[in-house]
Amino acid sequence: MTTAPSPMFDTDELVINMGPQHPSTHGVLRLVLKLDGEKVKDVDVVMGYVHRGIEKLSENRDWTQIILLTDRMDYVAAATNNLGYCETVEKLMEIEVPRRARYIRTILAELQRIASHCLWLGTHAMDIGAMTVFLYAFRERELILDLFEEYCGARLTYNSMRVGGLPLDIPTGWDEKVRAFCDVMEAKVPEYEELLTNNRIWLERTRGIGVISAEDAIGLGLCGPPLRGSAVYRDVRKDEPYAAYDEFDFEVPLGTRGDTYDRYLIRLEEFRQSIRIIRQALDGLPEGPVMGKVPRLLKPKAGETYHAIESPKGELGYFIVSDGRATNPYRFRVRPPSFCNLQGLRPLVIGHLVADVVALIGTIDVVLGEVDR
Amino acid sequence: MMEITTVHYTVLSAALFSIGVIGVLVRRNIIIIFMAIELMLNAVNINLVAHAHRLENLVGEVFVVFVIAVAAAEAAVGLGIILAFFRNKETVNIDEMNVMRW
Amino acid sequence: MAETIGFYTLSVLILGLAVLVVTAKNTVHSILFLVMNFLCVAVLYVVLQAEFLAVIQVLVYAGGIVVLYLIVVMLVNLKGEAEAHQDPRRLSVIGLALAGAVLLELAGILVYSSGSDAAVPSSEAVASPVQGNVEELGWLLYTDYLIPFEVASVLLLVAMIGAILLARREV
Amino acid sequence: MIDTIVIPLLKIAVLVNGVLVAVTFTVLMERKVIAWAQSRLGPMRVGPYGILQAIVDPIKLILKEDITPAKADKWMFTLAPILSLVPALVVFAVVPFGGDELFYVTDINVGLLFIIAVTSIGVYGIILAGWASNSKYPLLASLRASAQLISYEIAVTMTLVSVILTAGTLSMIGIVEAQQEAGFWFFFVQPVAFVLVLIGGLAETNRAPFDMPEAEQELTGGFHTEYSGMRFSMFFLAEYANMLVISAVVVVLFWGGWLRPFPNVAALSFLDFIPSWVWFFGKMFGFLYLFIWIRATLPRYRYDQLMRLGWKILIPIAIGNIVVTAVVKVLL
Amino acid sequence: MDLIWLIPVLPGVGAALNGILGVRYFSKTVAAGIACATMGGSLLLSVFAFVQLLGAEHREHVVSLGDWIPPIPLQTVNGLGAFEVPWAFRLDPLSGMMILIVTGIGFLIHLYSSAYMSHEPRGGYVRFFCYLNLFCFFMLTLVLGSTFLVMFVGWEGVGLCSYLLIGFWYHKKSAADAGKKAFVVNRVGDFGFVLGVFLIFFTFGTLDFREVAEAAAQLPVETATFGVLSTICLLLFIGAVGKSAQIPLYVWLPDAMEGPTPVSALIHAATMVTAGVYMVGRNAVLFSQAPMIMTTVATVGVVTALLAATIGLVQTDIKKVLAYSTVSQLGYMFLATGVGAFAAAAFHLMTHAFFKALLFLGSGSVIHAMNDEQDMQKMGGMKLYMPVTFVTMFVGSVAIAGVPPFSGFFSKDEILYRTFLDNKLLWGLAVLTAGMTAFYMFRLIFMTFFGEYRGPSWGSQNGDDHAADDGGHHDDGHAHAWHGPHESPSLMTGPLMVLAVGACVAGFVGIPAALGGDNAIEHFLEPAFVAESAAHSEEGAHEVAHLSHAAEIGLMAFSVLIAAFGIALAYHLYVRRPERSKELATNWAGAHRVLTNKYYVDEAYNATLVKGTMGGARGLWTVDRKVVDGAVNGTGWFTRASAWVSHVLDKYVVDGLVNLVGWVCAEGSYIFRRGQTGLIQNYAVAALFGVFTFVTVYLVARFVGL
Repeated sequence: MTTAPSPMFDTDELVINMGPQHPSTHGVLRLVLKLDGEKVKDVDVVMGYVHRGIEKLSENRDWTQIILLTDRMDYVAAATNNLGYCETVEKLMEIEVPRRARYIRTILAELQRIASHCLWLGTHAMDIGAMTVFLYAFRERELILDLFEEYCGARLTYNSMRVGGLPLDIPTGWDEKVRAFCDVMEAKVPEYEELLTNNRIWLERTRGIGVISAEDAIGLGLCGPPLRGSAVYRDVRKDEPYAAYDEFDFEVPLGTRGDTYDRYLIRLEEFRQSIRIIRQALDGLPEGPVMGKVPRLLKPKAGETYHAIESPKGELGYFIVSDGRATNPYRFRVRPPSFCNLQGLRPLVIGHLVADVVALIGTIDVVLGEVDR
Repeated sequence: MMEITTVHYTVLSAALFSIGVIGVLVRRNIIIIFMAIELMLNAVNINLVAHAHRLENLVGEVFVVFVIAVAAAEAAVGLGIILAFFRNKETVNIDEMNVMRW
Repeated sequence: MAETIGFYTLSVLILGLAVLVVTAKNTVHSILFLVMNFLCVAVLYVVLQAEFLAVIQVLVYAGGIVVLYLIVVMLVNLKGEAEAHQDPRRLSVIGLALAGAVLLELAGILVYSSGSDAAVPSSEAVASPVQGNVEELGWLLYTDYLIPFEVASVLLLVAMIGAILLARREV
Repeated sequence: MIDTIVIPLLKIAVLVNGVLVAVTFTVLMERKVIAWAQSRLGPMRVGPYGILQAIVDPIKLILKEDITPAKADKWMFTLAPILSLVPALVVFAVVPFGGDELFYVTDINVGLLFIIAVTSIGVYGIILAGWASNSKYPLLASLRASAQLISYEIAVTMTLVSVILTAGTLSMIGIVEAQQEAGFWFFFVQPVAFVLVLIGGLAETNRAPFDMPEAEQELTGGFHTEYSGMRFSMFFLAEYANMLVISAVVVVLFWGGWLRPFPNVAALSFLDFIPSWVWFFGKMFGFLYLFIWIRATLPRYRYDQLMRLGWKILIPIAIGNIVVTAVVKVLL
Repeated sequence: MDLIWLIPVLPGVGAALNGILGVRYFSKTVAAGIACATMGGSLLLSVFAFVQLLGAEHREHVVSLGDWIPPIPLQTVNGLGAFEVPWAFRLDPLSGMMILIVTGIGFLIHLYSSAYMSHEPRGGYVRFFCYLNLFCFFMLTLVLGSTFLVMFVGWEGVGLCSYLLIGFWYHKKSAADAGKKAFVVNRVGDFGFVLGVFLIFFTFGTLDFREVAEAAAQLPVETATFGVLSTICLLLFIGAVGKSAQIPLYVWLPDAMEGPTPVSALIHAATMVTAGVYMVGRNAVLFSQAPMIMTTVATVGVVTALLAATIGLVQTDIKKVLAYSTVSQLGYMFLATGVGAFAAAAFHLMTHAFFKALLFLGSGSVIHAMNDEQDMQKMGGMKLYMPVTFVTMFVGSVAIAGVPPFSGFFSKDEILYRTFLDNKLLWGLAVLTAGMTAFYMFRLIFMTFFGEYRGPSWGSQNGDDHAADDGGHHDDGHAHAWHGPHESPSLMTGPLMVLAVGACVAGFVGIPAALGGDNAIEHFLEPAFVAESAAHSEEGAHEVAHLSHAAEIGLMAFSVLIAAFGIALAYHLYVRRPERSKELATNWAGAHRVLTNKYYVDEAYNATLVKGTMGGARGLWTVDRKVVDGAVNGTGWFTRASAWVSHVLDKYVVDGLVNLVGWVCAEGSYIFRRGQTGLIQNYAVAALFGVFTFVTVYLVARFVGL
């Protein structure tokens, strides 16, 4: 017994570093797991590996430049970030956005939601070992990226909105392509479900895993699908409608048990609801300008405002203070849904097995770019 | 050298047995002591098989089956005890196992 | 001739590996030597026309029991030297000497009596209605030695339960 | 001399090389099949339809730098992949690929036991790899893997007992001949055993959905995390060789080995023009395809669920199957 | 009839289902359903079997299921015998009657229990039915068993179930203790029984009842000598005494009333306690060959009957009264067997099963209604609240008191008649007991059902309407909110009514010749009590001396008179002058003074009967407590005294020696302690040294050529 590689079994507790380089921590999340055998006794969630200081940086950029920075937060749902920021500034400056612009914004946000959920579904299934779903989901996400490319020229960081409206109107025939995509997507969702929803192994891996009660979910400040999974009705699109959501008819799916399976079902249902919203928006797309009346130089008067939207991950809020003198914000603060949902990871993980940890990281759907900013 | 007879096997068995005995008596790592015991059991098995071969009677081999069963039982219980002991004393040194309770 | 060479090769391997098992500093190495030793013994069994036992030797000893040792060694991962502490009252030298003496004496007896080896009459052949090593062994086990066989199975069951009980963490 | 030494040696040489080549192509097949399942193309660049990928991959692996971690136990670190690969190859010695003597190396009277015994040696490679790497994840993974292997070995062995009871012999050739005599493949009398062996085989080869020991998402690659180059490729070879072994064993035990369907039905004798080894490899190919298909389809079990499946479901069913088989055998 | 083995097995299956699966998974309804269904099934089977038996030519049927114990050679008095026990069941008139009783009453009690126990938590409820079914399984095995050993299985099994059921509320210390007491006291009897079985095998080389009987019939009657038959019978009788709660082993039965009431009814009144009587009847041939033991049986029986009856007079706990009454009635049965009237004993056993089960269930109903109150002093006037229970219990009491034409009259009278023929003294005691029986039973009825309500008040005491309403939905747990006494649900009253009918009519199967009947049951049962050879050869020779019918009727009239007297007395004391009896009951310690000073009008009664019996009862009770306990205490004292002596011896002589040895060891161990290192390997070296020595010796011997 000369070599003693690790004090693995010397104590009942084994400390394992999961990440920051780990295939299933979705980026650079680091978990310090304290294990009892295979069971997680405690976990330290360490983050900040991709902190770029976006909030501080924004206080030294002018109002339009910041849009570009918001792209870099939730990089799988950049358009949603743009939307949230632009609407906040519009609220601060009391700018009226043309109806057509609001409709297109809604379409973009919902496409973005589908794309984000596709990525989530793929990686989540991959974490649990179902590798085929990953490629299927990415196949559909690719179509969305193509749509975005056609709209704004970029595939990931779109920089697709402006304060007061949109920089561009939609290209000719784009709406038909979106419609076609909706049909494709509607056909593909059952395909995912076929692979997973009733799969015994999938059920065993997700049912009853990471159960969180409604009280706890609220107490932890969870938002988005993790919150709705625990049967709490909260959706900014319904509660405080923005863009054009008040004009559309859609439902907010709710879970019952608050486990990983419920959260999975909710996101799958959100695919369908998003398609429904997009179709309604395309049907009722009004004519008109896409840019409102906006001064050349954006310079809001002194004041502060908070505005939240429902990003694919949950409630994405911006808090902006303007001192009314400079052409940049005095204070810029983001409430990123991933960050808040990450609070829930520790209570979710404790008591589960190591193998469940990856499933649970997946189920709360974090994007580290947003967490660390 | 010459024809191989049962005596050769028996001598081999005796030698293997003695090595096992030495292992049991000299080593202080209880796991190695257990392995030395396995060696001794194997020495016995060789003996049994050799004589079964000589006498053309399979009863010797039957007993080898039983010896293997006993060895398996011994290993399971013995290693269980070692684990339980290790959990309490953090050692596998037989010289530190000199009290009946602690 | 081939048998002679084979036997001596195997003997040297078996004894040499056994010595290595007993002398190896690292427990894991020791276990590996033990496995190889057992494989050699299995070959010896094949030479002695006990194919079933050879396979069982590999399956149970090498594939089962020694794996258990290996796993336990990994579970019992020591920080320090396993044999650091030595009790001054140990009699290992006397033990070594005695073991050597016994070996010599046994060898003496065997060599002394080897002349009479041929004189031992072959015992009556077992009257089993089946042919072949495995079949005959099975016949014996399930007829004449049925009760010992069952007892052995009970022993294994008890050992299994005991091992689970012992190795379990606090109840 | 020629019969006893040269021909067997030649056979062994052909067999070992054949297996190794087959493994590389199995890897290619897996990549292609999974790619098709996932609506991709898979490797396409090297050779027509990427066929030469099977040759390029091993070359790449051999040429890669072979790293030994500084604090690893060098001897063990080197020995582990060898210990893993050798049993996987040895097993093929008793697999009859065809009806003729040409197609198997040897036929021993304890053939099936031999396979079980030798495969059980393969555990050492995995445990030692984890231990010698001197790293946490590999060690954890190797303990998992060995526990899994041993558990499922019990289940598979118990299941095989019922097949042995049906066939009345331990010899691989004998089992196929028993099926010929019976006139039907044993799959039709032992469907439960077939399913059990298939599941157990999946688990013993650490394939999806039982691939926790090498679950990338959880343990960053399992027991061979620290390996690279040639030594890594040996683990790789061992895994796929084991896959071949399981397919071959399943074919021999349940699907009549080299026999055509319904070997006793004279009406089907026109099928005999297909050589026996084609039947064998065809069936084996079918099972390889099944393994790959399963991998493409199913998520992964959790470790405790896997152990529960092994101990609480498979083993009891296997025991029940033995009892039923024995009763039926006695009654008939 | 070949399916009679199913009769015991069905409840066994029910018990297994409820015990293995039910405790975890079954709901109350399912558990009770299974238990009742299995019992119902075996009841049906029993009825079929019995009907077939009635129609059969040869009224005996043996079904063997196979070997239990394969033949083992064992020493007997006639050299080696084959000790072989098959799983064999025998259906003959006696066991046929018994299975009807057990399954019939068992089934009713199962039904009753499903309502009575409804307040139990689910687990306990299922457990109860599991035990109850298990009991029936064992009881039926006991009854149907065709050899002593199979019977012994049932015998021990019912003991076990009795223990389990008495201690059913095991969290209550008194219940757990009572269970233990019953179990331990029974073991004393079982010891005798098992010794008897050993001796039977040693003597006859077989354990089959029929073969034993045949063999025993060949032996001479041991009139003057105390031979092996007498020994066997004595040992068997000890077993019967334990199981059937006779002197001196009756003490457990009153305590057994700690168990749930249906249990008391089924086990401690109707079936298990009669097993002793059944066993003696089963071995009638043996006992007939040992007259000395017969006398003993009769004496023990009548003394028990009297003693228990006297004790019963003064009890206030409703179940205790019934318990002592049971002991008393069992005494009757033994009296009957003792005087050779085995059929009469069996007859009484049957009628007793009906009316005593009825009484117990009725009392259970009352207790249930009174929110688990068992003290009769706190009842009264219940007939208003629970008419069905009152009527049925009244029928039961009339039956037990021996009022014609209820069942108890016929069976009891048959016993009295046969006793009168045999021994006048025993008859006198028996008649006295009969009177007391009538008294205390009606005391119970009057105290419980007549007079003023004396119990605690309940929530909204607004009259009978409310109480009557309450009966319908008492299922919602009246333990929490008790709304006063009420009638029990139909599941409980149903069995009561059925049993009441039984108590009325069961006697008609044995109407004696004197009253124009033909005593059908006696002729039916007779084959079971004689050896087969005897039955054929001595047909008709088995006649006993007869009295004229007129004299017989006179005897009957006398006993009825006695009973009537008892009833009248009870009526007087507890209905017409309830305040007196109350005083009497409350001033229990000074009963004598109270009686002489206050009851001027009833002076004559008091001075002669009441005081005498009360005093006698008290005296006997005191004897029980002072003499018996005194003996025990004396033994204790003696033990202490001798312990002191031995203590002194111990301290100075023995300890001295021990200390000396210890001192020597301690001093000497300085030398040996060195070797005791705790190092295992050093010990192994020692072992190796032993091997070395042996091998050396062998080697030297070889070389020297020894």
